[in-house]
Amino acid sequence: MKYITSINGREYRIEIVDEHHILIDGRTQHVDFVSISGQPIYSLILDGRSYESFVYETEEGWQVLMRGRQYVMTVEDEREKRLRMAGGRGAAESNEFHLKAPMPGLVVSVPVQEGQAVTKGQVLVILESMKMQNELKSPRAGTVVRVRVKPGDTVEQRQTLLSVQ
Amino acid sequence: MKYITSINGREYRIEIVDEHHILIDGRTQHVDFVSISGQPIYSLILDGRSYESFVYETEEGWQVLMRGRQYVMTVEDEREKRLRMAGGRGAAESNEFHLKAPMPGLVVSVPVQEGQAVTKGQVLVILESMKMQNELKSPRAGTVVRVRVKPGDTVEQRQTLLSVQ
Amino acid sequence: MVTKVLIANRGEIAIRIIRACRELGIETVAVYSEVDRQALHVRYADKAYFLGPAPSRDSYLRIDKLIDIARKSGADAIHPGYGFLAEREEFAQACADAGITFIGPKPSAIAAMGDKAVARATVSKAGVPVVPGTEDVGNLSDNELLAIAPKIGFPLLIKATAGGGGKGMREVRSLEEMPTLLAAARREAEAAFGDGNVYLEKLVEGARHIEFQILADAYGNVIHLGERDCSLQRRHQKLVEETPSPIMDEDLRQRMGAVAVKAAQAVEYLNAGTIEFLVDKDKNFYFLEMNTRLQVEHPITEMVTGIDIVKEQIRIARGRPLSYRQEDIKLTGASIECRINAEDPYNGFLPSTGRITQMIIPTGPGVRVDTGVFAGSEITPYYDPLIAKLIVWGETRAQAILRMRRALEEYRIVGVRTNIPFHQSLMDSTRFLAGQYDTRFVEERFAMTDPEEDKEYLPEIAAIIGTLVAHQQTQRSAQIVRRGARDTSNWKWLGRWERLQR
Amino acid sequence: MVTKVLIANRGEIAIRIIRACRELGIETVAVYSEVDRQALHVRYADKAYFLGPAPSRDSYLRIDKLIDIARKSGADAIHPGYGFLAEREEFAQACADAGITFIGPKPSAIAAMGDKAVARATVSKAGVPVVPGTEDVGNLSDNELLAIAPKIGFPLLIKATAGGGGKGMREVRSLEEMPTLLAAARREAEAAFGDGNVYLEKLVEGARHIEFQILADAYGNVIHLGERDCSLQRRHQKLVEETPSPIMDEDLRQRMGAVAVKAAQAVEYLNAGTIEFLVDKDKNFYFLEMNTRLQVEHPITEMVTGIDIVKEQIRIARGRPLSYRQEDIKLTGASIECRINAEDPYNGFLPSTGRITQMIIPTGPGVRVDTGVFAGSEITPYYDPLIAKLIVWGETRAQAILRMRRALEEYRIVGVRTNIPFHQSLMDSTRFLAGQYDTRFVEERFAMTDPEEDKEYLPEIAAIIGTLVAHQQTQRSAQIVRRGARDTSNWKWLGRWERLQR
Repeated sequence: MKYITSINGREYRIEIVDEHHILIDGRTQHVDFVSISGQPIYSLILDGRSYESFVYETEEGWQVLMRGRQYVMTVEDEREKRLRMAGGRGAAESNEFHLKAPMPGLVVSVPVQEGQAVTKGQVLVILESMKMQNELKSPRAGTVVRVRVKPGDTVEQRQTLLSVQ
Repeated sequence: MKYITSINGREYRIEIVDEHHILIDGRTQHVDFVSISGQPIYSLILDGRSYESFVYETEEGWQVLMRGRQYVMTVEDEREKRLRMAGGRGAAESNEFHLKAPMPGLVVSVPVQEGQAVTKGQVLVILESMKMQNELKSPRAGTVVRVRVKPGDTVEQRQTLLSVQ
Repeated sequence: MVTKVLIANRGEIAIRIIRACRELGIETVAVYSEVDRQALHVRYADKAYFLGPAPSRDSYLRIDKLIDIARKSGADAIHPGYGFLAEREEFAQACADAGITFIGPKPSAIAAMGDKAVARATVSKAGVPVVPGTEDVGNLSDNELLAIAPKIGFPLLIKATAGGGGKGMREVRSLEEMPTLLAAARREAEAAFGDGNVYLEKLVEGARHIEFQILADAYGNVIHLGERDCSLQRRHQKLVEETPSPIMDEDLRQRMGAVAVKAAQAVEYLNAGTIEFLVDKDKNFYFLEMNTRLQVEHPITEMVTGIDIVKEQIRIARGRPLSYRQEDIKLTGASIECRINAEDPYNGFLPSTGRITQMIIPTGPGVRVDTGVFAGSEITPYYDPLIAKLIVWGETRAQAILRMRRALEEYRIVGVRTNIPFHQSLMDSTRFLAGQYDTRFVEERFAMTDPEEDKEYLPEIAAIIGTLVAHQQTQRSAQIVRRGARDTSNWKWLGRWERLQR
Repeated sequence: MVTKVLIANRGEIAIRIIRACRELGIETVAVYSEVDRQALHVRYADKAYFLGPAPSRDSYLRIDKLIDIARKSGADAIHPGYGFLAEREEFAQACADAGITFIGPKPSAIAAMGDKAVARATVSKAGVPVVPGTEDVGNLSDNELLAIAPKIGFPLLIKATAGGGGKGMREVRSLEEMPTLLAAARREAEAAFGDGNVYLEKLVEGARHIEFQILADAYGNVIHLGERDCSLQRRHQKLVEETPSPIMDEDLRQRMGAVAVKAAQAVEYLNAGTIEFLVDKDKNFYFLEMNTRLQVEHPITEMVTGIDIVKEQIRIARGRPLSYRQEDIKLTGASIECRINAEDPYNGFLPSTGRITQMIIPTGPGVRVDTGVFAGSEITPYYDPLIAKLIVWGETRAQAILRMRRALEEYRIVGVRTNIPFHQSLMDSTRFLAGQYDTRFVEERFAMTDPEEDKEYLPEIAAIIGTLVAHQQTQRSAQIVRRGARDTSNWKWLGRWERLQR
């Protein structure tokens, strides 16, 4: 199976040859890759070097946390990439962003309103949790739609608070 | 449900009244009893006192390990006890004892042979495991039957090595 | 007599206190809220009593219930830990009224020092230098504060009178933004401490936050155990503490220590306490506040002095004289503490909740971990995000840093995100290595390590790992699809698989 | 130069060495057998190489493969840990031949001290007192040994020439039983060390086993770091070690320390080593043997001296002079180590294998745990049963014991049985508290706590817990039976339930 993996705009072409071999950018490497006790911690021994990392799947892509550094990447196989390229990039970006509560908490304030234009990084909701007031920010510019909460509401983890179009 | 629980010949009559109450030897006590994270560790809060123990089910009965002390007990409900009493104690004791390997290992020697009479505590098999030679002893007096291993054999955990009648 | 101690707290500090009691042969009584039934402090204590629902004000802040449980359980003393009721005069008074020893200072000292404004006035009278601010009164109205603010000058800080730990604190750059910030600070203070009073204080720029640990017995003996540098903060929450402070010299230590002792004496202080100072670039120091309780960061002082501060607290509460004189206190080596919080440094330090499914804590020489969680613990949104304190000791500061690096790298916590990567970045930063930081460093000048300058930046390895995990998931999904062939829609199965992965 | 160290070991000691290297900025290379792929030492090292199948002689004892991996990985030094190849002259020689620094003594010193019989002859010549025995030769035949035995006198010990840790050791009470015991000892020695040679030694009754830690550099400096009392043994396996020894006084320490240094000098010793003595009731002491490697119990010395012995080993191997002179060594407080083994003290100390499903290790002030296992680790029958070392420090011996008690009580290991209950019983025994024990105490005069004399004997509580668990199981089985109603045989379902419980 061949994959194209992108980190910060740099692409790595990685082919899984068999259980113990991969081709990366044309070079063959010996890999020994296991998940530790079935947890999302992975140990990789690559040509004798030992690496361990946490791997999380998120809406933004795969997050690999290794030696204190976090790498965010997309992994696509060739078919997926062709499909995406055919569909065009614009389509994906025009999707709505749904702001979800990262943890249960109390809505302290909602400093935006429906129809308001917001910039990337602008605070959308202030949520109190763990005795702290946490600012939830917009990951991109857009227009606020469907505000579903108001100050004083108690929300569950992953509950959608509002959307940005 | 009413139980008769015996430790070292002493009987405790314990009735489970509901999720939070038991009757022990006629006294009502408030219990809060949980297994920690689904493991065989149990936390008991009994009238405000906090106890924690490991509980194992073995062929000899339940083992409760608490504050470094191990208690071995049988727990029977009233029906089971009546059945056992009707059947008589003798029947249970005449059962064969099957010596099983407590861990994988190498049989170093079998200092008994079939038909030989053995006393309680007599060494039946010497098994090497974890770089140590471990003496497996007879839990009671009887006669050796069906010796299934010989020196040099590699055995799996729980494999039956021989029986005592 | 102190023979049975009720610990009016939870988490790592409750366990810390249970340990001290157990090593002194004293019985312990734990209390717990609905979500803490399986918590370690409940499991490690001799007795345990249910307090109430998860929110603090229904459980760990319920003075009536705590006193009631102390009576019922036969506890003759209460240790408040830090946070919750630790600095509430009425709690200490309620203990006294019930004939229960409060392991801490007298209510009068808590009152004098607990109200930060009164505290500043008190020590100022005793000749201790203070930061300019509304040190005389702590219950001014918004209008009064707005009137005084320009006289103090901007930037200034709004701080909770009853507070600590940065809760109810706001920085004000101009009069215009002050009303909004005042309201926010009062609201947060009210929620955290049940007291919305605030005061103002001049913001000393480029300052270091340096505190002195104090021990005082009932016989008028007061000693200090040296300093802790707590300048590494984010949103006024301490993140890393170290001792000795990189800016300290023996002369400054003696002078600040003497002032700290004087401040404690000004309120006839009893038991363990901490005098916090701001130190400016010219090593002028100002009294900031006194914490009339055990500090989160007390272990680093224990590491360099060999003194068990919690045991010493209990001895003092028993009416014994201090085990040490000032000249017995020798500081050996260096110690650092990293506060491990359930928050994601790669996502704006947002708190992270969930169940810890696996945990490997670093151990070995010179490493101490104070924690209240284990694999199976649920991190809830009800309490603060501190899940562990990682403390190291080294013969020198450099060795302590190297040891901290290896300990951070060894730490594995699965199930919630933690700020361990932040600490790893910090331990690698040249400013930290050089000891050159102030209280604004983390927020204003620190960034997670820049990949370009980082020998540990390994994107190709990360790409391989991410690809292998994605590949494994695809393979497994395909298997499930094959197994579920009778289902007409493969996508449903994929959806289910993804849910299983959560 | 030592810039990359291959650790020719596994388990807690491999991790201990990785930690020292990491704190010195040195790269590490781990090796692993088939069953150790997920072991912590593999995960914590910078590099990791597969050795071979699980049995030691196919993996951790393969000198050829180790040297090969050192070359391939670019390692310029090898640390052997303890056990396995740590005291094999040919391994040190193979390293030297390959131009790799062996972190330990020279092959000649290993040869001189590693052959216990030669060692005794060597130090005896230097004026060090030895226990009577066949100290001159270690490769005598059975007939020769049977002829010499009566001259030494019974009881005596058969000991493995290449050995240590009680392997290949047998106690002989009469000439009649000696041939059988000789055969057993040789067989065990052959299996453990690949060398069936044995020697004889008079059994000193009522003896204490006291050893001195030695450090020696390449410039002729030799110092000792005080003693460790290792008398608490079972089947010649150390279980608990402490320092200072309860029988030690400063005069005896100086005399024994001087003799220990002399013994090390007799073989031009380099690096860390340990001189073991037997001390009889009148405080006469006899050289027993020298361990030419790091000891399992080295941490207790680190706790009271503040010296990191493994780092010191690496410095010495780098050709640096010792960081300390004898007069710098100060012993502060007391330290105890309990070896946590996967064996069941309630079932004849039989080893226990299986997967660890949960683990909570004790932490907090004065507690150190050196371990190589975590929740998820498989304890296999291939290696020794030591899964962790629990080490505590206290200002006094009494405080160390109290701390050890609380740490043992906190420790939770689920999935395998451990000897923690044994240690708990021992820490409660009056003989241990009084410091009155000898090398036979555990086997001959110690019993797990007698319930009748035990304030912690709580059979009623145990009965309640056992009953509640049995009740829960019955309830759940009944539910499964109901759910499985379509099945004609309920018993099948019960059987399945029980299997699920395993």
